[in-house]
Amino acid sequence: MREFLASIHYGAWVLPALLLIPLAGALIIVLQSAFSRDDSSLAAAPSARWIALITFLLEFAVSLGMWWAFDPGTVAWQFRVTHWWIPAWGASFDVGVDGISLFMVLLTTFLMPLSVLGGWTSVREKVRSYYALLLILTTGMIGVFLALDLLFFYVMWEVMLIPMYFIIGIWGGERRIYASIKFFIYTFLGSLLMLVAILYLWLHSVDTVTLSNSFSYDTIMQHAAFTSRAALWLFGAFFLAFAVKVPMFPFHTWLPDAHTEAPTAGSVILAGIMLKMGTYGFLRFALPLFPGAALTPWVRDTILTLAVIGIIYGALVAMVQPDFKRLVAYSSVSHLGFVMLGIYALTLQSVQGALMVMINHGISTGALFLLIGMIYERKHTRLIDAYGGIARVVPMFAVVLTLVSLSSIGLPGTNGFVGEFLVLVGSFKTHPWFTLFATSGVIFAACYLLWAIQRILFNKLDKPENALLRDLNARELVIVAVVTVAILWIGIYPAPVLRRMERSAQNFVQVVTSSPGARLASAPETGGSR
Amino acid sequence: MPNGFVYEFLFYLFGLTAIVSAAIFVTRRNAVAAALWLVNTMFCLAALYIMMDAQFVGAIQVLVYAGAIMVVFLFVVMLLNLGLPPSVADIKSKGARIIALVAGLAMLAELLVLARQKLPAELPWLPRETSVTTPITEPLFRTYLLPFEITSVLLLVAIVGAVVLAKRRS
Amino acid sequence: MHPLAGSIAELVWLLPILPLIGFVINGAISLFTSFHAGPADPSAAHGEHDVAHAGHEAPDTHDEHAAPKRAPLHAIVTIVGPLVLLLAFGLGVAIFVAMPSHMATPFVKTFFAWMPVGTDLPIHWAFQVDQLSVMMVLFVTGVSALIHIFSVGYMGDDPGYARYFAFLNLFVAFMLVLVLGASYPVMFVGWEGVGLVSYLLIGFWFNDKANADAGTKAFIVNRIGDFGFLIAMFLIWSNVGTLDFSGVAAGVGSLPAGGPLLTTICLFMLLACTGKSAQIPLYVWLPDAMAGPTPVSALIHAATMVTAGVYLVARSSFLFSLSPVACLTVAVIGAVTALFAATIGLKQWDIKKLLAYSTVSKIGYMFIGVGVGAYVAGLFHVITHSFFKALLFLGAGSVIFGMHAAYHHTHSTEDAQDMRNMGGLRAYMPLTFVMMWIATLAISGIPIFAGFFSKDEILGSVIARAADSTLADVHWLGIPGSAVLYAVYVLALAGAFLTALYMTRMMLYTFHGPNRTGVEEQAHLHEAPPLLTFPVVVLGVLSVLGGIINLPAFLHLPAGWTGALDQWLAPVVGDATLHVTHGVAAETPHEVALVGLAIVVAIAGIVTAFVKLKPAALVPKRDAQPATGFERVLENKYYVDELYDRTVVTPVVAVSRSFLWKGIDAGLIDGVLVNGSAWFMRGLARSGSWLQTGQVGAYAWAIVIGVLAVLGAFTLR
Amino acid sequence: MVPEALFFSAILFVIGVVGVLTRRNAIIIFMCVELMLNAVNLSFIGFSRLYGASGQVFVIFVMSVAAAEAAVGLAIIIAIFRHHETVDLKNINLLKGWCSNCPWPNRVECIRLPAPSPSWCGCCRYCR
Repeated sequence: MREFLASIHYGAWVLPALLLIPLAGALIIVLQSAFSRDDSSLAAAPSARWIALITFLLEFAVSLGMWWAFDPGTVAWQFRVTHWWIPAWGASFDVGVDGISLFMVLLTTFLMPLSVLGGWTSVREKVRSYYALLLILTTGMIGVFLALDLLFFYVMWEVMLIPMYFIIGIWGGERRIYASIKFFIYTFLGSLLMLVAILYLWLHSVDTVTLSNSFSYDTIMQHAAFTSRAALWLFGAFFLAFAVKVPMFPFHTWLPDAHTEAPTAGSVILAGIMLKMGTYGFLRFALPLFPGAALTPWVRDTILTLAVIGIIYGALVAMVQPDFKRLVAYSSVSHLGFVMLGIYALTLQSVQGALMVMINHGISTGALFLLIGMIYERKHTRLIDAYGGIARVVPMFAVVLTLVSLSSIGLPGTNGFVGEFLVLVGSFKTHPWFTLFATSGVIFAACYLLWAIQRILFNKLDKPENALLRDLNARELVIVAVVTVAILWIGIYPAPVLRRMERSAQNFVQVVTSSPGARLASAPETGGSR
Repeated sequence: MPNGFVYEFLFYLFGLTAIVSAAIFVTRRNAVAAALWLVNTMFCLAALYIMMDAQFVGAIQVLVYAGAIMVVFLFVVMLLNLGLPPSVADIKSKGARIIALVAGLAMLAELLVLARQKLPAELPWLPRETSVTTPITEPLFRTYLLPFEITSVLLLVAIVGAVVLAKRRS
Repeated sequence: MHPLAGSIAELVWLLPILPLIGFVINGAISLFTSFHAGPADPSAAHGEHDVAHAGHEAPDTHDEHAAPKRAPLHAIVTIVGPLVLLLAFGLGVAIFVAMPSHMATPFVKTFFAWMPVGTDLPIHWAFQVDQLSVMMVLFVTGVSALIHIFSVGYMGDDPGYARYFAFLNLFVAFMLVLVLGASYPVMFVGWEGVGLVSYLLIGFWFNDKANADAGTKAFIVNRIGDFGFLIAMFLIWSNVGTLDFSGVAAGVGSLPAGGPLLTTICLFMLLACTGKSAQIPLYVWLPDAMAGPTPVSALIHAATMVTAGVYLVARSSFLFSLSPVACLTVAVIGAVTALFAATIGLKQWDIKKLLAYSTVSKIGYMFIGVGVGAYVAGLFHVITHSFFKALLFLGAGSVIFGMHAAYHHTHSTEDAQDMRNMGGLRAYMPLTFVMMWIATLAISGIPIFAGFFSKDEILGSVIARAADSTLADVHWLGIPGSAVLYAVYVLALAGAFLTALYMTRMMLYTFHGPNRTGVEEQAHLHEAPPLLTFPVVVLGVLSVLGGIINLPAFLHLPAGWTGALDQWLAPVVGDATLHVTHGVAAETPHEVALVGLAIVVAIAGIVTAFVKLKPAALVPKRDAQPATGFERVLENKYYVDELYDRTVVTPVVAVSRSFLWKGIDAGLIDGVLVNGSAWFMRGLARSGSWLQTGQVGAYAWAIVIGVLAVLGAFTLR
Repeated sequence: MVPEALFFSAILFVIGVVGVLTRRNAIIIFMCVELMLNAVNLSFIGFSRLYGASGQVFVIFVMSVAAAEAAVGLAIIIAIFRHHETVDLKNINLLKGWCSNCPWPNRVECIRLPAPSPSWCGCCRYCR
């Protein structure tokens, strides 16, 4: 397989291709709508759905090649492509992949076809623009994960934001306007501060070759010079932008609204991929660029406390939610609290655990949202109390919902456990007390999900209309099969995934812990020898 | 012509009449009377201009300002038959007037405080044989040529605007 | 080259895989049948029928429609279920036979890397074959096979038949993973797996809220135990550096013996055990677990799963033996639970609840055994207990099966599990009656039966260690170790007396005295079908002969017979046991007297029951008056459930709903910060618009004020 | 004689300001503005005595601007007069930003219609 990929110079064109395929798909849909006069309701434009699905499957196939072509041995950027974008400013189209971003991209391309297949019949009107927006959104997301140029990263960050705003705003639930505006302003506020920080960095980093300021990640890592006070402010700016996205405890209130009001595909993407932007940001930008600021005791302790509060608070509030989607949304707050704990514990196990939780959360919460979408299409209500005792009526749905919930709780043998165990084992070495409280989150996770499942699947079948629910049809069975395989495979044999991310995680820990002081004295940075 | 006594006397005469007529203009309830008092102020000012060696501007003042603009004003007043004073006085309540006076006096005080600077000596008078317009030509057509052109455009726009606004909707 | 390297032991991975295959086949069949039954599933329409058997044992719906579904699929499930177990048992026996008698080092078979992170945390899927794990494998697969056969008869016409066998097979698979795991994480997979399956099986008839609640409660309480297990694992890894049993056994020497660290590790592990084996703080789920089918209670909540805690302590004997304080805690918890559960058992009317509390009490004994360092005694009691407790449950199952059939024929809605509706069944179920008496004598500790040997060995070891051991030297919460151990002995004896009492009470009320089921029902009361009685008989035999596994020394039998289990388990737990008793084999001072005392206590329990209780005076449940005073407290199990509910569950839910969600989330963050700032901006804009009055005069004034300000600034400059 | 000229200019300017602030008739206000402009011209001429003829050039520009302004201003006043039949600025508040609950199509307000209720918010027909 590797020879075949090398023969077609896979490394040279794969990343730009990953960015362009969705755009091409979107273009086709838009052009197609330009020629046909009729309105774009579902009946009139079935092709839009199929174009989107085929594009996403093609995208997944192309990205799957990276799984084999990726060389786990080195730390350097792989499949790197660099072209001048705005030479005057020193901004370039610079994309590359390493152990951390590889799986984020694979997760994105894995979840997109599932979310389109999942939301197959949920969107009825303005179908063409819906699928075009989804495609553009994918480019934005993959762009964020691949960007090695800060300006390109920021542009992709905004490109990702706008389609999601429309997806929630137009095709959402009842309070969609409120939710989408809140989502947009929350994220936009954070990212503006980040832009200021990026510009500050740009000013203070001179490219040795072109002797001008440059946005490139490596130059900034090596040559950016700023005082420790400035580093603190810069870290604060980056922290705010990413904390909103993670979402960490005080900045999380946009998440339940955005999730409950988003259509099925929207909430799958929101939970599965967009929440990882925040943690990816910490892993790529916030910590490596300002290790000194990040590791000042009071900063580290506040972040860790926020993470642990997030875990317990998310779980407790999830327990009492009447709406199942809000419950899963709050559970995401809890899961990503684990990721932040893992990142900040800075041991190899905890960082790899954090990456695993990011992947597993994407799969299991994405699957949960798909399942909620399926039951929502049948009964058009997300309230837990509207259901009861439907396990006998829809047995296949019941089995899968139980399995996915168990993976979300972190039952050993499923993928949830691998991530959580590594995070907790790793962070126990450096922060035992924080981990002690975080582990209690494992109990609350069992409480809220099992209680919800019991109220939905088991108990008395007292509502007669529930007895007429149809079980999963063929399309849904395909999704469910794919998700189950993913859950069990990563649960039982995660070694290849862990092996690929090990070198990058090791390098991340080494960069952040080894040189908090050096970054400030504007001496060339030793660690980041990408 | 040195600043003889006659010159100063006339200067003060015209100045004071201008101020008095302006004061009366402000207090007239009848629009036409007010307009005429304003014309009188403008004539006194024209006189002052001439006495300050700005003969061309004085002529323009009389010609354009008093002659053209005030005539238009009177014309509009006549058109809207505002001649007879309106039933309800259009002067604001006593309280408002007092506040306005206070604000005016405050402004006057500030202006006078600002005016206490030392002014340079006056320029020599123009020699008799030079024509009245020569001093203006150099600045008008060389340094300030662009503003001069722009004012022509401005006037064109004003004309068009006035016609469009005032035209009766068909 | 390990002696077992080339042998049958290589196939050890097949042990859990076989039941797993059973699970997959049965699961597929169950999904296939219910998937094609379509939404209008006939049994769903019988909603109202369920109400009749509120919450209690009811092989769901004996509706007539079940008969036609006895298609070939039903037969496949009947064959696959028990067959897979018998194969596993056969493989276990083969491995047992292949094992050399004195295998010093365990045979660790590593398959593939599970979570290889860096060099310092290599977690692999690895199974460990040594004397302890083989012993557990044999008794788990053996008892499970018997119970599977029993279930074929018992659950025969339940619509969820395939699903039931799928879960039962899955349980055995996870139990084998737990027992065979070579490192703590792999064991943890089995540990939580059995928790999951017990959740699925307790809530098997999930259409009834009580059953579903019991299932969820069991899982969450187990999960609290698992929290302890996780923390113990983290402590071990961060201090010892590895999580494999052999690695930890070697590395534990570096830690300060008896130090605070070791004690904390062992206490967290104890928390895990109390969760899984239903000891004092976390036992509340076991009585509610009786909501599941009886064979499930027999298998999971009597014989196998609940002994996982004892297995964990035995497997980590190298840790526990080094921290005497933790060992004493284990012993004390075991003793207190034994007595506490026995007292509750006195006044229970539901036959399954009574057996549940008897299980909690008996596991207390096992904890005393492993707590005081007599690991072999504890494990011996595990085996014998699984025999007679499984027998008791299956016997009770046959009784309930008969009662239910009777009530079903007369369509009465009486409670098939309440002893007050039974009585005098001796005449109708002679075989079950004899077998139950064997089990009762065994559990009470009457000589020739299995219970006597294992319980006596535990009591003897308590006294031996009270006299001279590392436990006696150390102080537990200020009380000297020996005093604590003597107190444990007294509690154990009291527990033994009460056990004899309530078991005989059960026998009297169920089998002796007049029959209270009802005249027309008596016609339908008859012995359970052969499928049910066969396992009961086998277990009966085992309950009688179980003792020979580890005959005590004072019987002066020929060399080969005494202490077979001691020699068998010596390589695994031998040195830990010796460490606790200062390196010298413990012998109990004046042992024969103590044994005599134990026998006297047991017989006294039975005699008092016969004397005090008058089964004739009993009245059926429907017209029984509510109990009063202390009796009511016992019947309501000291109101522990209500206490937990009021102190933990309700406050947490109330706080998180009113304070965390409404208060902080909706109120503080959303209300004040997010919407608050939006409202503030609106207010600002509205007040700004007030200035735009539209009057030209106002604007003039604004300009004048501006000019005044500017000129003022100039004048002041 | 320039200081006196500046003094006269200041007084005339202040009279113009007071006139603007006290009168309500649009045309009178307009004339006061013209008076203020003349005051400024006077000070320009005064300074032209000191700094050269460019002051006079500015006077010319001021005059042209004043002319343009007068033309447009009077046109506006006529347009208002035609619609409202009054030039009293008290009633004309077209510049006002409408209060938020006025539906857009009804915003054009005509004061000739009697006020619907004493608590009329004055900005449009359809308030409280």
